[in-house]
Amino acid sequence: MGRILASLLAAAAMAAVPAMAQQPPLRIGVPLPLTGALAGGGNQILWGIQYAAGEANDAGGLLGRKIELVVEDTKGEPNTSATVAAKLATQDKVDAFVGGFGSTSDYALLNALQRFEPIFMHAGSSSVRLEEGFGKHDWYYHIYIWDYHRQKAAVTFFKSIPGAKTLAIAYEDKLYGTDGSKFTQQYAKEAGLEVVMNEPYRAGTPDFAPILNRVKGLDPDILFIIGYSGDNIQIARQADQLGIKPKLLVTQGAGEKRSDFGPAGDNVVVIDLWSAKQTTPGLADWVKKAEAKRGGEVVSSAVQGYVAMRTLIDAAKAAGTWDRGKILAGLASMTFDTPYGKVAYTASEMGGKHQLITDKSMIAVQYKPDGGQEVVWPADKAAGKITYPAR
Amino acid sequence: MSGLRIEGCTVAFGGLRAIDNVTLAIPEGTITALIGPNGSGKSTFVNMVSGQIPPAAGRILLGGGAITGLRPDRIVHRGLARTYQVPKVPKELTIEEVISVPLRYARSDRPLPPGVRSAADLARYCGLRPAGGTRCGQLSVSDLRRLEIARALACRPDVLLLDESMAGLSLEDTEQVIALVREIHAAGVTVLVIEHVMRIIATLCRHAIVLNQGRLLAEGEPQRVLTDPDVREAYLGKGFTL
Amino acid sequence: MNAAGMNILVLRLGFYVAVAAPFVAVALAEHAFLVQVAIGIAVSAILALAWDILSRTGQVSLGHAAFFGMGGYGSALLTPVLGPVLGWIAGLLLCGAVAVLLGAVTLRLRRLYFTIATLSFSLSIQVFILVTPDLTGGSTGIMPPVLAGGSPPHQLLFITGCLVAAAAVSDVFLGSRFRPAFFMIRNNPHLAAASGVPVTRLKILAFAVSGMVAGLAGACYAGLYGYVIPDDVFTTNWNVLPLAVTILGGMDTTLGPVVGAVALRLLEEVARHFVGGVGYQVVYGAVIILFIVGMPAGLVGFARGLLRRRKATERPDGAKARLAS
Amino acid sequence: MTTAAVLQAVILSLTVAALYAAVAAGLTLTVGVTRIINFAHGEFVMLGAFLTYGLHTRWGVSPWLGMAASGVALGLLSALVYRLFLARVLKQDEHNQLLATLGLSILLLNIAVILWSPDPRVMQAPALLPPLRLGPVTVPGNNVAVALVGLLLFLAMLWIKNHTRYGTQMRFASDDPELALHAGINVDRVFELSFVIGGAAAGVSGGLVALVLYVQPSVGVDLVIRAFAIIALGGLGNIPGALMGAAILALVEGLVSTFVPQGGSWGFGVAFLLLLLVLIVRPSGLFGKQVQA
Amino acid sequence: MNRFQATVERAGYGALTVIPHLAFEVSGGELLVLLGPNGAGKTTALRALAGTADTGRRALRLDGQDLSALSTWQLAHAGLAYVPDGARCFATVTVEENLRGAFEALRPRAARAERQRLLDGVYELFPVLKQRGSQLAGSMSGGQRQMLAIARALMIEPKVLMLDEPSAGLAPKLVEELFEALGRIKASAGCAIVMAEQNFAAAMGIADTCLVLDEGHVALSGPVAAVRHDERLRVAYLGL
Repeated sequence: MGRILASLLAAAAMAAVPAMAQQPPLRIGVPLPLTGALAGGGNQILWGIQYAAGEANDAGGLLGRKIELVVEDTKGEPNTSATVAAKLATQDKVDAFVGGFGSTSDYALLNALQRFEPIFMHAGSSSVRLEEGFGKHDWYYHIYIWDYHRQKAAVTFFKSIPGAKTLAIAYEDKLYGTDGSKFTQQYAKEAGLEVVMNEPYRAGTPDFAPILNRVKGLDPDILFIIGYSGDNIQIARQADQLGIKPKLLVTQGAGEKRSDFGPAGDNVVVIDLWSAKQTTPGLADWVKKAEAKRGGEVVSSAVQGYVAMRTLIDAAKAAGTWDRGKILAGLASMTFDTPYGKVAYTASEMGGKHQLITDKSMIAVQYKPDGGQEVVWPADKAAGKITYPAR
Repeated sequence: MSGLRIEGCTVAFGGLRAIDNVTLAIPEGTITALIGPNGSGKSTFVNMVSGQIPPAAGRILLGGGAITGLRPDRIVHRGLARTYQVPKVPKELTIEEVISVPLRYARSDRPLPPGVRSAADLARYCGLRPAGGTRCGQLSVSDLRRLEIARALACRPDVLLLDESMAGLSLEDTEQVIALVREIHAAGVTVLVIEHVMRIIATLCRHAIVLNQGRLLAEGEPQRVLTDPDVREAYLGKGFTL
Repeated sequence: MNAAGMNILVLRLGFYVAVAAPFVAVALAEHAFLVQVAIGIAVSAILALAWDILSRTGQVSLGHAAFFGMGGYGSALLTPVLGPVLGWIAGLLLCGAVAVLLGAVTLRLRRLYFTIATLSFSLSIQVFILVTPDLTGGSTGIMPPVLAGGSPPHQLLFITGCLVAAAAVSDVFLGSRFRPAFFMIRNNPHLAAASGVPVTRLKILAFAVSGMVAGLAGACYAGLYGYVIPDDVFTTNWNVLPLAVTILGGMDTTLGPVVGAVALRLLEEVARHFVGGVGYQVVYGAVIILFIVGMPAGLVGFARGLLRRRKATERPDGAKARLAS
Repeated sequence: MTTAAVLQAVILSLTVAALYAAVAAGLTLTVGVTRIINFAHGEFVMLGAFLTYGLHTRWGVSPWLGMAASGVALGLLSALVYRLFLARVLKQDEHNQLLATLGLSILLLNIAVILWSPDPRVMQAPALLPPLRLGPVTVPGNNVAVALVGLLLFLAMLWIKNHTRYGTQMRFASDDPELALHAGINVDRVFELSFVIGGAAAGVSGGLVALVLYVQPSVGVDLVIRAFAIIALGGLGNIPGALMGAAILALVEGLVSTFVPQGGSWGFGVAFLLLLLVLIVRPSGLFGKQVQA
Repeated sequence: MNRFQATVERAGYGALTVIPHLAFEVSGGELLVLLGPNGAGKTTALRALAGTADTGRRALRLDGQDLSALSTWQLAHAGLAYVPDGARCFATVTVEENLRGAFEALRPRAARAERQRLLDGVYELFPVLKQRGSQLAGSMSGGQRQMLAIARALMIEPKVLMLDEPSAGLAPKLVEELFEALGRIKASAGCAIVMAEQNFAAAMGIADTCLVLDEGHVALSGPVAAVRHDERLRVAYLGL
């Protein structure tokens, strides 16, 4: 039975090919850091974009045309990004851009693209300098949150925990962590949380004992880590091994998986844009399919890429033809059904005109001792209650 | 002005005294030979005088002024130049370029040898053919020796130390270098020749200094020094007579 | 000036025109992609020239990112205070001053120790930026004034001018005043000192000039896109790049670093085009290894060797000279 | 700060020192004999980490065994690398050697990215040893294992160099290569051997990285730079010196990070500033033979 | 036994030919001394034989076996020990390790007793080395290092021992001791010895045959007794 179905599907796909072949493919430029320090996130986003494009192509293409991704490595480096931007815009003459990750390289990328005014679906990067620089353009759509959204959400979540009054922050000492720490402190102050520690660490350091040692003495209600996935895992693991368990360890999702943490992850909370476990209608089906395709867990950053591509596809479908003006109008006005739920591009605080995910979409996931995970905040997306204190 | 004077100088490597309390004088306007068996401290002596290894004790006077402890390039400026026995010159440079270095950097008001104006002239003066931009990597050992002499002359020295400039050269080459040294001397340069080949010393020098085990063993006319029993013993071993 | 000097001057100017011409052509054609590639090449070439000037005195640095970054940060931070011209000059002087200091304290270091010391310097100076947010913007970076109003072709023209300037500086140090003395210092410092060369002073001079030229490259780079974080300029990439560019192009020449920068970037773009994805970096690494084994003297050295060999077969006396060596 | 806090910081830093030392162990032997700074050593460590991780995750092979297997595998890879191209590069200038190993490093790192993606992953292995209680401080079991294996690696390098006939030949070959030839030693083979042993040690230390750190293609980059600092601090080729160097580096980084405000950022830079200062005062490292001026 | 025949053609450095042609033969229990002032080409001749001169062709036969194609390190395995000039030994290694390592390099699997026998032999010859066994070779005096250099060569039980200026830089008393030891080696070890030497008297005392080099050419050769009083020796040597 299954085999018959498969061959039918294959035949359908074959039939679809000539239809698509009649028209030139839609070329989508995908500039992402695939090598270098940002390669981890870049490759996750790429998968999401590829998955969305694949979905559309399997279903007969977009507007009867096959979607062709022109993937270029920016290395997360400004000059390479600008070069890639120029190549995609002038050589490949792509119809739209989906991608971008890494704040300064994306700044250079957008800087170089400005005069072409392409449709740009920005999947990564949260530096407000990008919002200030390019958010005002009507061709610029930003999916991922801006720094302040994430930190505002984090603080709102902290406030929701009964009894949590003191906060210790450890952040990686480069752009991401430093900006994150700055905004967190600001919002924490407004919310009346006491910040008892605010310490940087070097990304990739093998040793977090110094920070954990300080935490041990301070015994804060929350230890909040703003850093990359490897360091998040390493801190949780070292805290577990050294027996320095804070009342609650909170990290910001950076692409890590529950399974990476092992038992050290028990009761760790991850603030993220998205979780496969959030109670969004229809999500379970999507996750099942995506995970089958991925051959493993689908992480939040992959969804960024997926949604960036998907909203473009939906807007183009609604427009019915590949018309820049119509598509941009659709993007600005439509509500999209995404793994995040029903969302729309709206204006954001520091000048951005089209922002998809804000602090309101964000969630907190708690890793359960049984190896699973559960959304614990906000209440409308939560499947369970937070375990606090965690020790 | 009184040539080169060494007063009570000592150079030690670890426990070994390569130069051991040596006092001697090289009078102005002479060609003096410095001889001694292998390991007697001749090369250390040259390195000491030229400032490469400053003495642990003692004084070195050049033309009446102390040069002890000065940097090697300063000593060159004061008017003392030396050659190296096995010169390691940059093989990518041409003969002219090598000679041009001291011409430019060794500040001296002494004149160059008569008729010499440029690096190329100086090369020819020392028996080299600088034409065609020959690189040092292509030179034979005898030409490298001449180049060393030319380079040292380009420092426009008052006192020139020649460290085994003739060792390993053919008879003909040796004769030419001897003639060159004579010419340099005639132009008013005080020369100290470190040499093994006694025949050369006997024909070239009026004065010889013998080092052995880092100490001054004998001093005087070459003929007399070479027949000195102590010198013979140092060279040939005990109880041996020729 | 005599006739020979005149000839040399004309030759040099011709050389600079030849170097600048392709860059200018790309800028005038306003080919967006090639303009960006050319900008990247020119910046690499300037940095590589800086590295080569220092290496001519035998000092193999693995820390030029420090000067690259300082040039970028210095010019960016000083321009608002002093204006563009003075700001850049002051930024470069800062690089020179720091280079003099580093040169002075690393004089005694030999070979690998020197290399590791320069690497250490670049790693600690990066941290200096991170921990002085009030002075330098810290890890959140700076927004330097953009060069040439942000027009890439104009930026390219300006950077080409800087490249010609760097090439001219490199040529000064390949001229009769410095080249023989530098090579002598590298090959045999004792011989140099015995020729009256102030070895210490020249080594530090080379360091200062090298630091300033590297700073120039950094200033150009920082002025391109308007936003720079320490990670963009103070990273190992900029420590390694000048070494790779210069060795592949050919050391001890002005042409070598320029050729090397072109070759390396083209290699990368070609590999990117044909291999794509992540695999092109593998090709890139493999080609570097093959180059080192096959052309240890770099492209320019290899070409010279070919020319010389041909000359030698044409002239019997030349052949003899080779045989003798 | 209390004595207990200082003690805790010191002890924990020393366990980190053991990891650094393990990574530096092979490098210091290779550098001591061949004078080649092998940038790809970091990638050898990374490959060892992936191998240990893969063996454990896929087939449940004990990390102890995984480490040993990594050692053997990386030793073989080193032999291949040496014969294919390093032997030729040895005869070239030092900057060419630097670039050659850098090229190898780029190559291996990106092959790993292709094979395994750039994501970090963690080996979920039960602690190899029980935790060690030292007064108020508890050292996690895996850190004890790292300290133990790290120390063993060092002792092994020291033993190989000082108490085996190959070690004697290595010392002969690095002391005076020409005289070593006259003594009947195949110097080229000895260089290869030292490179292979260095590679094997890198493989084993990669297993340790998998044990206490995450496994990622870029994991070797920072580690190898620290390893350079360590061997320079101790004096190139001086094995006990490198052990001291590792301790000093880890202690400076650890103590600055623990007790100086914002120290997490300072630590790394201060450690390298210290190295620079040490080299200025002692141009051949703390324990290296000082060269004649 | 241990009949060693050697020929060197056009040996030198770079473009310079130091030794145009040189041939000699020497048998076990015999000592051949290459005499001549510095620069005469003694060192070059020996280096060419050992395979470490820049240029030159060599032909070596030991008991009829052709060793010409062997590389430097293989020569040692064939029984040719070479002691270069300058009392070179492995300076950063202890005296005993210098000796032990030299033995093990050639006979890695030999019994410990065998090594001990040889060690005892060289210690008997140079008792000072036994006292200094655990000292770093580089920290010893020139004379002691020279003894060590020779002892190191003896540890391979050479069939042919080539020495380059063993007396250079040594005090007369030490030279006397050293040569006395060489005499004993010659008598007891049964190896053929080729020695370049500047020190006449001492060398003549133990040498059997003698070859006088003057600027690369053989000025004089023959049994010591015959050469000893030859006027040409004086010319070659002192130029007088």
